[in-house]
Amino acid sequence: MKADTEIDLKVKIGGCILRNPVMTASGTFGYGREFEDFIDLTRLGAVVVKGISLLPRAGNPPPRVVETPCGMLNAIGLENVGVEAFVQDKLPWLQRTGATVVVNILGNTVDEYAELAQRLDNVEGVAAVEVNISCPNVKEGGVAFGTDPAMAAAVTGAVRRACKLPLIIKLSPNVTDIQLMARSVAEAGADAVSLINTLLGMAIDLQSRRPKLANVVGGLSGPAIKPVALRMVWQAAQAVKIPVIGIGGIMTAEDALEFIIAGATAVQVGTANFINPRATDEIINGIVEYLAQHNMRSINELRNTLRT
Amino acid sequence: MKADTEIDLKVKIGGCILRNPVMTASGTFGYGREFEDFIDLTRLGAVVVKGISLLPRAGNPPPRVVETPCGMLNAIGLENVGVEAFVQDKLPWLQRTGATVVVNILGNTVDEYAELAQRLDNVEGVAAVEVNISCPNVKEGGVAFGTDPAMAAAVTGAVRRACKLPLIIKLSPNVTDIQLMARSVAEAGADAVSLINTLLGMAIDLQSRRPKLANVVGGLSGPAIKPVALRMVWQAAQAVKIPVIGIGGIMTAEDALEFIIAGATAVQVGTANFINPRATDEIINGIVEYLAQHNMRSINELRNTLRT
Amino acid sequence: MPGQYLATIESNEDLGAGVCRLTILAPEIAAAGRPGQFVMLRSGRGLDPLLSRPFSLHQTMADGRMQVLFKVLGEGTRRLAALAAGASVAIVGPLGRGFALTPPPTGTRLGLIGGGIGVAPLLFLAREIQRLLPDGTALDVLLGARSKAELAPLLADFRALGLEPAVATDDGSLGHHGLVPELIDQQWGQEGSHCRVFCCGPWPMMAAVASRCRERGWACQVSLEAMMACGFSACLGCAVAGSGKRERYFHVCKDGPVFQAEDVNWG
Amino acid sequence: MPGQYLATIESNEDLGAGVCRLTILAPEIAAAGRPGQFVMLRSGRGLDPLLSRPFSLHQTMADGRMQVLFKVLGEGTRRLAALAAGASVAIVGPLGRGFALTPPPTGTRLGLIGGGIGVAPLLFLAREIQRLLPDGTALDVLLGARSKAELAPLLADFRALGLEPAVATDDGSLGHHGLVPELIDQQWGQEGSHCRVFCCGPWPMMAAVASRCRERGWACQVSLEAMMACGFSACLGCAVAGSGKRERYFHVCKDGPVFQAEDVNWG
Ligand SMILES: Cc1cc2nc3c(=O)[nH]c(=O)nc-3n(C[C@H](O)[C@H](O)[C@H](O)COP(=O)(O)OP(=O)(O)OC[C@H]3O[C@@H](n4cnc5c(N)ncnc54)[C@H](O)[C@@H]3O)c2cc1C
Ligand SMILES: Cc1cc2nc3c(=O)[nH]c(=O)nc-3n(C[C@H](O)[C@H](O)[C@H](O)COP(=O)(O)OP(=O)(O)OC[C@H]3O[C@@H](n4cnc5c(N)ncnc54)[C@H](O)[C@@H]3O)c2cc1C
Ligand SMILES: Cc1cc2nc3c(=O)[nH]c(=O)nc-3n(C[C@H](O)[C@H](O)[C@H](O)COP(=O)(O)O)c2cc1C
Ligand SMILES: Cc1cc2nc3c(=O)[nH]c(=O)nc-3n(C[C@H](O)[C@H](O)[C@H](O)COP(=O)(O)O)c2cc1C
Ligand code: FES
Ligand code: FES
Repeated sequence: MKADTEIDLKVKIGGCILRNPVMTASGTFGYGREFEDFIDLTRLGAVVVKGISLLPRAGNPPPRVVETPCGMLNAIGLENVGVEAFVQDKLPWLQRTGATVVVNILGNTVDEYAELAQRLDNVEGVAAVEVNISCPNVKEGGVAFGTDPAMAAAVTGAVRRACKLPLIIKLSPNVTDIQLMARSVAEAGADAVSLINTLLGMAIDLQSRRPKLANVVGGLSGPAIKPVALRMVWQAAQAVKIPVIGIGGIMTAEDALEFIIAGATAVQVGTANFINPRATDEIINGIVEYLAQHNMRSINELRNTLRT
Repeated sequence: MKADTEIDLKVKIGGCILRNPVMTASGTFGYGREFEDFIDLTRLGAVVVKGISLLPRAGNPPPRVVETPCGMLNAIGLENVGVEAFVQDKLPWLQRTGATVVVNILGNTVDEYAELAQRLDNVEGVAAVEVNISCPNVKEGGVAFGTDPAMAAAVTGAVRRACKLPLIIKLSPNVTDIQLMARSVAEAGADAVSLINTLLGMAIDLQSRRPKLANVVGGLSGPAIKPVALRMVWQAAQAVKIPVIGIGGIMTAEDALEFIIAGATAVQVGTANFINPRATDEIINGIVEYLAQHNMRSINELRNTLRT
Repeated sequence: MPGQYLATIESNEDLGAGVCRLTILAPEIAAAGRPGQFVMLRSGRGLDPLLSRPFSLHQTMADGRMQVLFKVLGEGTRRLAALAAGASVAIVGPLGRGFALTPPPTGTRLGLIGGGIGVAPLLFLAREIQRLLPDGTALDVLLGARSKAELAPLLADFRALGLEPAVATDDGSLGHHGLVPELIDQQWGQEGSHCRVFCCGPWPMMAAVASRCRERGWACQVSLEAMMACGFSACLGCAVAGSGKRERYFHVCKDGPVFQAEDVNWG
Repeated sequence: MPGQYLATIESNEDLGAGVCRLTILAPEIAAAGRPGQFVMLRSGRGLDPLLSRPFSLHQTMADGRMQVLFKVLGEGTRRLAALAAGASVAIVGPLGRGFALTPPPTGTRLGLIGGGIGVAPLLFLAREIQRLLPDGTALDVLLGARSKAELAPLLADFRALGLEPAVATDDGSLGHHGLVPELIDQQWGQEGSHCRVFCCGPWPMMAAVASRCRERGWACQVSLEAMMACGFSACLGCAVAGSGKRERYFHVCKDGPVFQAEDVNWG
C-alpha cells in the first residue's frame, strides 16, 4: 500500500474541502466522541453528527431497533440533545480534535429548519449543514418533506437563505422519482445532495402478533439496501451537476468504490459503524490501496467512470 | 401437526377460491412444469406463471442475474413464449395437473394489456389474471405504468372491460405512496392487489467498472426486501377493501404468516423457489402447524390481526 | 476504555440445556472489565446475521482470558456455539456500567439473585465482592432456573468460592419448587432493612424482585437487556423507559446495563 | 429426473492451490447423473450468501456417492470448503444436458480439453467414454492450468484410467509452457477431420479451442458457465447468446451446460 500522501483523496462539497471522501452517516456515529476509543476522527473526510433539532427530543419508546436479513430497522425517533446543548456540550470536544464536522438538522416545519440553519451559521467548527428532509411536515398532515419536490425545495430554499454554510440536502429513497427530487433541491440552492436515507420498512413478532418496533414502521439500513442506494445515487449523479454523496449499506472499501464509480463525490458509512467501529478507517485504507493498484493519483480519476 | 382437512385454509380472491393462501410469484416458477419433479402443483393455492406478452420476447442480454446481500437482482427482460404459445403449449399440461392457474400479463401499451386479457378471457384453465404494471409505457416515454396512479388505473380499467376473470393488479414498490396506487386500481375495478414487485436496484463490478447486469439496473428480490414489502402490504391492506396478496422475501412459513397478520389474504413465494424448490409446500405445512398450535380453525382468524 | 479486537477462542464448553461457555483470549478486556459490564461478539464474515450480540462478562481471569456464558437462542448464538478452539471472534468491550460496589453499612447482607441465563454476570460479581468488600460481609446467592439440568453445572463454580446458592426450579427438580423471588421470603424473611440486592434475569423476575425490595426498603441493582445495534451509545437503539425520577429513557449500553431498580419504569 | 435432497458429506479433501474435492452421499444423483451434468449446492441456514452454487459432476460412484471438484473463489465456495465429514448440504440435481456421446465414425480421435477447474467434468466423461464407446476409440486428454500445483493431484486420476494427459501450464512448471489450445497443434497437428473435441474451461480458452476446431471442421462440445439463480429453468437468468443458428439466447441450465460450439455466439 502506498502512503496516503502520494494519492490525492481530497474532495470538494460546496465550499468545503474534505480530506477524503469517507464521511460518517448521521445517527450512526453519535456526536463523534462515542468513537474516540476506536478511531482517530481527524482521519475521516467528515463526521456527520446525529440529527439535531431546535429543542431536545427524547425519541420513541422501545423497542427501537430490530435486525432483518442483512439489515436492520430503526425507529429511534430522532432523539437528540437539541441545538443549544449540541453547540455548548458536544461541538467543542469535536472541534478540539480537529475533525471536520457536518451538522445534520431536522425540523417539523420549514421555519424550524431555517431557524436551525441560522443558529449554526456563524458557529465555529461547523463545516457544513446536512438537512434531513425525511421528517414529517406537521403543517402538511405529516407527509415527509422529502417525498414531495415542492416541499423539499421549500426547505432547501429556506435553509439556503438562513445560512452561508455549504448545504447538503439528504434525500429520502421512498419516492417514485429520485431524479426529480435531486433536481428540485439543486435548483433551490443545495450545494450537494446525499442519499439514501433509510427505506421505510416493518417487522412483526409472530408470537405476540405485534410490530417489532414500538413505532410500528422504521427505517431499513445496511447491506440489504445497497443495490437500491447504488441505483439511486447513479440516477441522481446523472440528474444534477452538484456533488452527490452516496449512502446505503457501505460496509467495505469495495462498496464505497462502487458508489464513487457510479458518480458519488463522497460516501457516508452508516450501519457498518455499529458492527465494526473502525469501518470508516478501513474503508479509507482500502480506497487508497485500490487507487494505487490502478495507478490513479487522485480519487477524481475514478469518480463517475461507470462504463454502461 | 393436524391434518390439513381439519383446518380451513381456503381464501377467496375475486370470484376465485384458492385451496390455501400460498401462491407462486410470477417469474420464479416458470410455467409450472419446471417444478414437476419437486412438488405436487395441486397442493398450491395457485400457480402464477411467468409474465406473458402478446408476442414472444427473447429477453435481455446476459448477465441477467446477480446476487446481493440476502437478495438478488434480475433483469430477465420479461422473456416469455407469448400468449399463443402459452395457451397452446404450456397451459394444457398445467390444466391436466389440476393446478389453479393465474396468468401474469404485461404489455407496452394499455391496448396490449386489454388484448391479452381478452385473449385469455374464455380460455379454460385460467383461474385469474394478474397484471404486472411495472412495465414501461412506451407511449409515455417509458415511465412504468405502475408508478403513476392514472396510468395504473387506465390499465386496470382496460383489462377490467376486456375480461370477466378475477383481476389481480400487481403493484410496483418504486413509488412514493403505495396506498394511493392501491386505491387507484381498486377504484378502477381490480378484484385484488398483489405486492410488492421488485425494488429497482443496481450492482457494479469493481474490476471492469461495468454494471453487473447488462441492463444496468434490475429488480431486487429476496429476504433483503421483506421489511419493505411487509410495510407496503400492511399499508395497502389498510387502504383498500379488496384482498391484498403479499409478496417479497417470503422464505418460510413464519414469513408468510407475518404477511397474513399484516392483512394479506394470500401470499406469493418468489426467490425462495430458486433456493428451495419445495419452499411453497413447506410453507403450507408450516401455516397449518401454526394455526393448529394457536387453536385456529381457519386462516381467516389470523388475517389482519396485527395489534398496533 | 473499550476497544475492538479480533480475539481467539481458547475453549468452547457445551454445558448442556443449550448453554455454552466460551473462553476467549482478550487481555485488554480481561484486565479492564468489571462485573456487570458486557462485550459485543460477532463471528464470521457473512452479513447475516448482521449485528453483533451483547453478552455479560461471566468471568475475567488473571492470564488475559475472559469468559461468556450464554444460551443458544437464534442464529447469532448458534454461530458462537459452533466456534472451535482457535477460531477468531470479533469483540468490542468492555462496555457499559457494571454493578456499583460501594462498601455497605455493617450488618448488611448482600444478595445476588439470578434467573435463567441471568446467572451469567453473578459469578464475577461474587468474586469481586469477596475481593473488594470487608471480610465478613454476608453474601447470599439465590438462583432460579427451569430445571436442574440448567443450574447444576454452575453451582460448582459458586461452591468453589465457598458459596452455597439457594435454588428454585420451575419443575421442582432442584431446590424450591417455584420462582426465585419466592426465595427472598424463604431466605431473608419479611422484615429488616439489612439487604442489598443485585439481580439479573428475565424482566418479570426482575420486576418481582424489584417490587419485593421496594416494599422492604432494600437497595436493588438490576442488569437490564435491550435490543442493541452497537453497544457503545452510537445508535440510541437500546432505550429503556425510566421511572421518571431521572430520565424519560435510559440507554442500556451506556447508562446500564446495571441500574438502580427505582430508576426503571417496570411498566 | 432431478430431485432435491439433504445429503451428507462423506469427505472433504483439500487438494491444494485452493481446490477442494467433496464426496457426497446422494444415491439418486449418483445413479442418474451423466457426464457434463451439474448439481446446485447450498450449505447452512443463513440467508447470505442466498443462492445455491452450480458444480459439475466430477464423478459418480457405484455405491451412491458422487464428487464435485471446485475452486474456492468467494463466500459460497468458502462455506463448502469448510464442510466437515458428516455435515449436511442441500443438493438439487442432476441438472442440465451433459456431453453427447454418440459413437464416432471409426478412426476418429476423441479429445478432452480442460482448462483450470474446467477439468472437473472431464474425469467422469473419460470414464464414460471408455465404458460406452467401442474399444479402441482413441482418447486424448489435454489439460491446462496456471501451474503444476493446480494440476498434479488430478493427473493421478486420469492415469488410473490408463490415460496420460498432455499438459500446459502458464508458468511452465509442468508440460508445455503456454496455453492449452496450443497443445491442439502440438498433439494432433494442423490437418485431418478426425477429431471430436469435448472442452471445459474459461471462456477465452474455450473460444480459442472452438475456433481451432471450426477451422479444422471438427465437432466440438463446450461446457458453459453462466450466473444461475435456480439451475432448473425457473428463473431464466442463465442466458447465453446463441450464434443465431438456433436461438437468440440459450439457457445454460436447460439447453446446456454442454453446447455444440457452433451454436454459441463467441462474441
Ligand atoms: C447487556 C446484555 C447482556 C447480555 N448478556 C447475556 C449473557 O451473558 N448470556 C446470554 O445468554 N445472553 C445475554 N444477553 C442476551 C443475548 O444478547 C441474546 O440472547 C442474543 O443476542 C440472542 O442472539 P441470537 O442471534 O441467538 O438470537 P436471535 O434469533 O437474534 O433473537 C432471539 C432473541 O434474542 C434477543 N436479541 C437478539 N439480538 C439481540 C441484541 N443485539 N441485543 C439484545 N437482545 C437481542 C431478542 O429478544 C430476540 O428475540 C445479553 C443481552 C444484553 C443486552
Ligand atoms: C454449470 C456450471 C458448472 C460449474 N461447475 C463448477 C465446478 O465443477 N467446479 C468449480 O469450481 N466451479 C464450477 N462452476 C463455477 C461455480 O459455480 C462458481 O465458481 C461458484 O458459484 C462461485 O461461488 P462463490 O460464492 O465462491 O463465489 P462468488 O463470490 O459468489 O463469486 C465469484 C465468481 O463466481 C461466479 N458465480 C457466483 N455465483 C454463481 C452462480 N450461482 N452461477 C454461476 N457462477 C457464479 C461469478 O462469476 C463470480 O464473479 C460451475 C458453474 C456452472 C454454471
Ligand atoms: C440507528 C440509525 C439512526 C439514524 N439517524 C439518522 C438521523 O438522525 N438523521 C439522518 O439524516 N439519518 C439518520 N439515519 C440514516 C443514516 O444516516 C443512513 O442514511 C442510512 O442508515 C443508510 O446508510 P447505511 O445503510 O450505511 O446505514 C439513521 C440510521 C440509523 C441506522
Ligand atoms: C427472476 C425473476 C423474474 C421475475 N419475473 C416477473 C414477471 O415476469 N412478472 C412479474 O409480475 N413479476 C416478476 N418477478 C417479481 C416476482 O414475482 C416478485 O414480485 C418479486 O421477486 C418479490 O418476491 P420475492 O422476494 O419472493 O422474490 C420476477 C422476479 C424474479 C426474481
Ligand atoms: S446499543 Fe447502540 S446506543 Fe446502546
Ligand atoms: S439458472 Fe435459472 S433458468 Fe437457468
